[in-house]
Amino acid sequence: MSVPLVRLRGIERWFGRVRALAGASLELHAGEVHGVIGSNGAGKSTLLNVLGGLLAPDGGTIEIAGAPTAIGSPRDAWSHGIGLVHQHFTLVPALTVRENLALGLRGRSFQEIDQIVDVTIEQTGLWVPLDAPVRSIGVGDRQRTEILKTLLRDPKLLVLDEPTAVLTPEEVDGLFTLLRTLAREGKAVALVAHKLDEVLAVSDRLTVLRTGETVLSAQRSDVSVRGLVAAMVGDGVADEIAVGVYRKDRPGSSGGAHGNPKGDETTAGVADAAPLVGRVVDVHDDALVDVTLEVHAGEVLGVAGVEGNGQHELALVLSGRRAPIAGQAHVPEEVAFIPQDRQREGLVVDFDLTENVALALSRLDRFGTGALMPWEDLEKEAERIRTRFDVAAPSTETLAGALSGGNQQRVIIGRELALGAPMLVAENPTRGLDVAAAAYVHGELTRLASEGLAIVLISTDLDEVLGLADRVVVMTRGRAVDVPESERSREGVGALMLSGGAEAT
Amino acid sequence: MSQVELVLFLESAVRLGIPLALAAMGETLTERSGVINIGLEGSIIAGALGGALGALAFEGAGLGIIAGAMAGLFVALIFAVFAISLGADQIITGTAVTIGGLGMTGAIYQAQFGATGTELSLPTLAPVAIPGLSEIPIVGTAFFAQAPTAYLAYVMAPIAWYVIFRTAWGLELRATGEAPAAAEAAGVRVRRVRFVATLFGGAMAGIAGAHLALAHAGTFAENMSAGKGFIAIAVVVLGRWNPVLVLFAALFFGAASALQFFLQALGFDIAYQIFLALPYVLTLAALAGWVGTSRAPAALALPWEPHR
Amino acid sequence: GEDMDEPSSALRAALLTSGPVSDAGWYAGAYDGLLLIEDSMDASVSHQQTATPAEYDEAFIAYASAGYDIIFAHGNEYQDAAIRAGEQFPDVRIIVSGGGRVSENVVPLIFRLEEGTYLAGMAAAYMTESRIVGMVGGVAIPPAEGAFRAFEAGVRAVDPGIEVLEAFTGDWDDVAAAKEATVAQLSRGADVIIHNLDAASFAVFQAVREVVDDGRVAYAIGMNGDQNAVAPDVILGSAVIRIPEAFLSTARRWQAEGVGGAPIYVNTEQDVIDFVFNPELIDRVPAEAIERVAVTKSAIREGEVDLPRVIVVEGEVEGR
Amino acid sequence: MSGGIAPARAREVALLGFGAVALTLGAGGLLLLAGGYDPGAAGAAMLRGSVGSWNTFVSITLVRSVPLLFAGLAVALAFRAGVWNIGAEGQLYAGAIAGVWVALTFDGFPTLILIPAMLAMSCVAGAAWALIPTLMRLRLGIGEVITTILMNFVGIYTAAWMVHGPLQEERGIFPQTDRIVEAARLPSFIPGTRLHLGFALGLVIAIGLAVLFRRTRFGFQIRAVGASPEAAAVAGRIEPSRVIFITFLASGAIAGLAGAVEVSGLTYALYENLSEGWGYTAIAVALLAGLRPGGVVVTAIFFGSLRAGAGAMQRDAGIPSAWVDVVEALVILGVLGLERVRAARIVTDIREGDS
Ligand SMILES: Nc1ncnc2c1ncn2[C@@H]1O[C@H](COP(=O)(O)OP(=O)(O)OP(=O)(O)O)[C@@H](O)[C@H]1O
Ligand SMILES: Nc1ncnc2c1ncn2[C@@H]1O[C@H](COP(=O)(O)OP(=O)(O)OP(=O)(O)O)[C@@H](O)[C@H]1O
Ligand SMILES: [Mg+2]
Ligand SMILES: [Mg+2]
Repeated sequence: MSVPLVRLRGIERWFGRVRALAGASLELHAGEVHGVIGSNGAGKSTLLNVLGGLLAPDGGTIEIAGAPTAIGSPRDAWSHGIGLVHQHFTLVPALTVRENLALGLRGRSFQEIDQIVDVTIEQTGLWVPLDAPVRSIGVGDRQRTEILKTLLRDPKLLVLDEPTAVLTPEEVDGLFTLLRTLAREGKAVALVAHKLDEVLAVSDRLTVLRTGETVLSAQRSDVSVRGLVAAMVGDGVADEIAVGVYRKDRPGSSGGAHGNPKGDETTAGVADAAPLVGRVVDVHDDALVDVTLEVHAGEVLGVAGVEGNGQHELALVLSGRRAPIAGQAHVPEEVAFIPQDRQREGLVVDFDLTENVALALSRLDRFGTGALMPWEDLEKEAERIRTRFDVAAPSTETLAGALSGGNQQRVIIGRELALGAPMLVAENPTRGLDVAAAAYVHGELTRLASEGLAIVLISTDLDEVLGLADRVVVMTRGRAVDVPESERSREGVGALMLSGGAEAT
Repeated sequence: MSQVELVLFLESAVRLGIPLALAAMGETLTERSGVINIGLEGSIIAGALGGALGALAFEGAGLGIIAGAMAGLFVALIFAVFAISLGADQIITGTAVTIGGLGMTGAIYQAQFGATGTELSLPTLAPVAIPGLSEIPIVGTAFFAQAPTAYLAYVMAPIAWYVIFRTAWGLELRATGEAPAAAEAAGVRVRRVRFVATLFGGAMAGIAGAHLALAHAGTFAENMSAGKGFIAIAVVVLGRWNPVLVLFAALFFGAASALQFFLQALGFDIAYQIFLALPYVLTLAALAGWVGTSRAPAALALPWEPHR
Repeated sequence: GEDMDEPSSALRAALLTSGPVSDAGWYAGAYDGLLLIEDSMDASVSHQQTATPAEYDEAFIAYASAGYDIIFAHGNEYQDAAIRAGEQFPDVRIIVSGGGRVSENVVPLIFRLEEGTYLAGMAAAYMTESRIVGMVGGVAIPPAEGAFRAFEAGVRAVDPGIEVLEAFTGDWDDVAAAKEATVAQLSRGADVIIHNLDAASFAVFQAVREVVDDGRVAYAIGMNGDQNAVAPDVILGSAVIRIPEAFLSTARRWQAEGVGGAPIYVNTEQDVIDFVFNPELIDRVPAEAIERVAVTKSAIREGEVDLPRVIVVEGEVEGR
Repeated sequence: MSGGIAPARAREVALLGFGAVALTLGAGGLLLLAGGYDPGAAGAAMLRGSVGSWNTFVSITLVRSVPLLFAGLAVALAFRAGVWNIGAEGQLYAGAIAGVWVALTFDGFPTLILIPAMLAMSCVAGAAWALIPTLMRLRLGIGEVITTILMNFVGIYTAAWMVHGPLQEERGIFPQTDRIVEAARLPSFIPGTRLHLGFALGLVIAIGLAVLFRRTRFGFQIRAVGASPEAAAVAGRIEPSRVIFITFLASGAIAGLAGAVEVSGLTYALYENLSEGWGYTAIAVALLAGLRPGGVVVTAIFFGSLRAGAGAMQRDAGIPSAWVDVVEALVILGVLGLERVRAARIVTDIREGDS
């Protein structure tokens, strides 16, 4: 085979006492899409960041077109034609999309840049609101901006770290078509994603990382799903459980038009009879128009919709975090909440795990009501969550900011579930989780609903909503539209999402 | 106020506002890069002494201004080495640089002119009236019969605005001040941008100091910067990190200060300390009435370490 | 004070100031006085600049316990700390310039500056054409107040109808403020300006010079030192305090007869306070004015002029 | 200060830090030599005047550190909540005015009533001085950095006005207040020294704040709001504006105490130049301490010893005040350099200790 465009060998990287990479390797060829997979915390982002010049490796070699090379900074990476789209956004919130795109395209006039931007958007179909400040746009637009920003520089190697997590299925399809086109044009593409079906659909070759090591690297045609999962999870034998979990609970993958994991016993009628837990009536807010909703004990209310149609505002109102401008919101005093932006609203990145657990749990009566913080108890609780949710952190004293994206999410979920609230509002709860973890969360949601918790599942992942929800509403332009039983399919909901809720009541 | 008095008042306002405008304009760029230079006071006083010594050595106020800029830049260089290269806390570094700047200028002045000082008479930077503009009624002489450094401030405001908001470097500057990690990922050399912006701010503060010595007072005295570095930092905020607004904010502060002397000269029988507090109270009031405030650069005062 | 082990026979003198001695004025005069004592009396000397009241006690204690004989504390702000230190160290003598409190070993040294500014006021009254004169000060401390009140009285003694403007900048060193305060008075029509500033005084002369260059007739009056040579083109004369001489004579007196228990006054009588016309401009001064100033000076020396005096020292009736 | 240096850069920073320390020391020595002074004598005087003897240390250095201790704690408290209170200077003056007013007005009361009343009133005044910036931030969204700076100037001139006007000493001559009565003066803390009880009070507040941050719910809320107001609000259901309101005023109150304690413990009267920018130095004190109350005690004493040593350099080594300021600045820069070396060392140690 030809000399790989990029070859990483024996890459090591430490963070304090954490060994994030323990001799990982990766070969990327021109003309190929290369899927990089692994559990949360396996070291995928770290490896790609080494490639992108953001992190210096502590050991190992990097070869570019066969020549040993040191990548000392993002600029260096660029000079070698390596373009990296990060897992966590690296956009400047205060600048407009256009300005973010122009940043780094040095030596060109703004007119020229505008031209290149227009052409590239036309070619790639990555539509973005060019003149909006990044601060004001949704995560989908941000993701597209990131990708566009990287493509503008015409990289030889395009590296994408979990770009699909925040895109709609249609957008994912579009992106994959684009990646295939780029590969056909002779570029090398590396892609991290947690949804195996997505990765398998687009990749020519796959690499699996586990605890910082490359455990498998093979052609797409040579591997099976089972083999990949086994490599990721790492039980020498083919891990039936993992594959089983993946198959059974992966919503939408069971193929049913409206797959309902709870089978026939849960019907809309039963849900109506169950006690009402939360209710919003005629709510108006910044991005909400006359929303009326009810949530009952024991049901999962799915809220589908394209990012930025008022879901986040609805989540804030339903979780009691915000009083609506008009209308009434009757919600329980305590509502568990898994917010959209985990690094901003879910966690304090400069706090350790105990402190992040304490952030929510210390207001519970079981942690006392006095003026003092019961640190010992909270510490124990944090430890419990760390073990129970398999958070990859050396101890509860690890700073949340040092966790991998998926592990941050685990901490939040663990904490919020520990609140023991009668209602849970979750926004994209499995975004960024690996297969096993996502399956675990889905299982938890189902179990909790069956135990009587009222759950509002807000997700841009239609499969997730359709797979888990008892009832579905679609958010479009601030309105909530009920999805009738008959329309509960990808096509039906998709149509409602686009119709703009004209017939909403 | 009669018309003559109004003119005199405006002249005074512009004279008092110009050094603030010069220093604040530089600091605007510095802060846009995410660096707050509390050591500005040190650069101003260094600029005043540098300007004085330069004007004496080269026998000309114009070269004195350049010497002042150099002196201000040198002080900012010390600040930058610690606060940017070393990643030390900006506020502490700035505090040290201010103390050191005030001390060092005093020491040099005493070494040069004797322990008990001299009443230094410096070549002055005379006002230049701009034909035409200076004849505009009321505001003409106030704005257009000033020292050349005033015109520098007028010209710098739109240029700085253009650089910040309309050039590639300005884009890098703003990105650096808002989200250094993102800027670095996009290939911006964050620490270099910060260095350049900080040195520029120091040079402008140096010019402000040289203006005080050469265009305003015609002398140098220890501690003559009298807290203008801190006021300039407040002016930057009042001007919302926008060089054009900063110019107006500086002139506003100059006007508030001029008012204090005017009211005293008019013989108002009020404790003078109340007049002295006036500019600050007026600025507070202006801020409160200044609807829709803007934010500071998000990474202001945060040291930046490349993620490596 | 490097030589701590020097035999105790030599005089050891210390000076405290709350501003830099490089001001070519009030503090510079005190520092020159210290050096004069060093030279003339073969004394060993030391100086400390203090910034806050917290440092006053500390400095007194440090000097007293290091064996200094006499401490010149150059400003009324030291008076309370001086009394405290005096009680703790009975052997030391503390001279407080402009101080208001007396004890056995704490002695106020009162500069009768008003005798000089009264004369300056008279001169100003003769020179003003607009019949408006101005006073620009730093901080309104008693010597400044006293000097200004006497200047006013001097002006009025010649012409009660003359308007006298007053401004304080709040800062002895802020040259920009001093300049603008002067400009404001000049633009109100004042044409003779006296100052009471330190380092910032030059800005007053500069402002006057600028209107003179514009064709107006205006004068400045110097203060503290003889500033006539500083801006010979605009300074009409200077109200002078000869601080070094006052310090030296005080130190001599301490050595000869001891000081204590009573304030020391220095004034025109000892030639410590004076008003001197600027020889460069004296031909512009009407003979009558020169004559009147000279006559009044001797009358003041004789104690025949009723000057507005700020009674500084506690319990003082009317001292000189 | 920022702890987040990555290992690869740690060595570079450590080297730079050592370079900075060497450079500042060398520069200090050379500058003094060039100015015609003896660097050895200067250093010796500095040490002798700050830590030369137990009595020097207690009576001068610790006494000097008291206002920095209070103001530093005030700043640390505010900064922990993400409140950039640059206004300790003005709040200090407000506290001093209020304290001295109580002492002069209620001069017949016994110590046990008078001193607590003075201190309480100074807290109220300091908090009141912080109230305008607080409301401007919470109601109008105006950043507190500029408003607190402006309030400093207003505070300084208000104190100046007080001692020339309403609170001027009885005879109306000197710009100061009358001396406060014995009953209003803080007793000595360590007998035989000049150290007054204000220092002990400062220590108590430091311990109180340490307990607050470590152990209490409200302290935790302060830290959460300071670290991330969004997460505090959404995940913690904390009302950031409430926490900010209380913390800002409490910070003002502690800064106010700095003024009253200085008057009641040391100067016994209010003067115009009571503080030489302690409110600003306090920011350096708090930041150098990493915003930790315990650390503030140490750094306040460090800055106190710098100022104490500065006085001795003038008196004993004959070095003029301006030069002393240069040395002081260099020492601060040197300490910053060392601090960076330490931070870098921690990063490398962790790695090398474990691999
Ligand atoms: N800045 C950091 N400081 C400390 N530890 C870190 C840091 N970044 C990553 N780590 C640790 O390194 C390991 C690998 O993290 P990395 O982000 O590469 O995982 P990942 O495979 O991308 O996971 P995910 O799928 O959750 O994004 C994790 O254990 C993580 O906690
Ligand atoms: N049991 C605990 N579990 C988790 N975090 C804790 C616990 N106890 C204390 N902490 C945290 O330890 C840190 C110490 O708090 P802080 O920095 O205020 O200490 P300090 O009192 O200032 O320290 P010092 O006295 O050394 O200056 C805080 O982050 C606090 O939340
Ligand atoms: Mg990752
Ligand atoms: Mg992830």
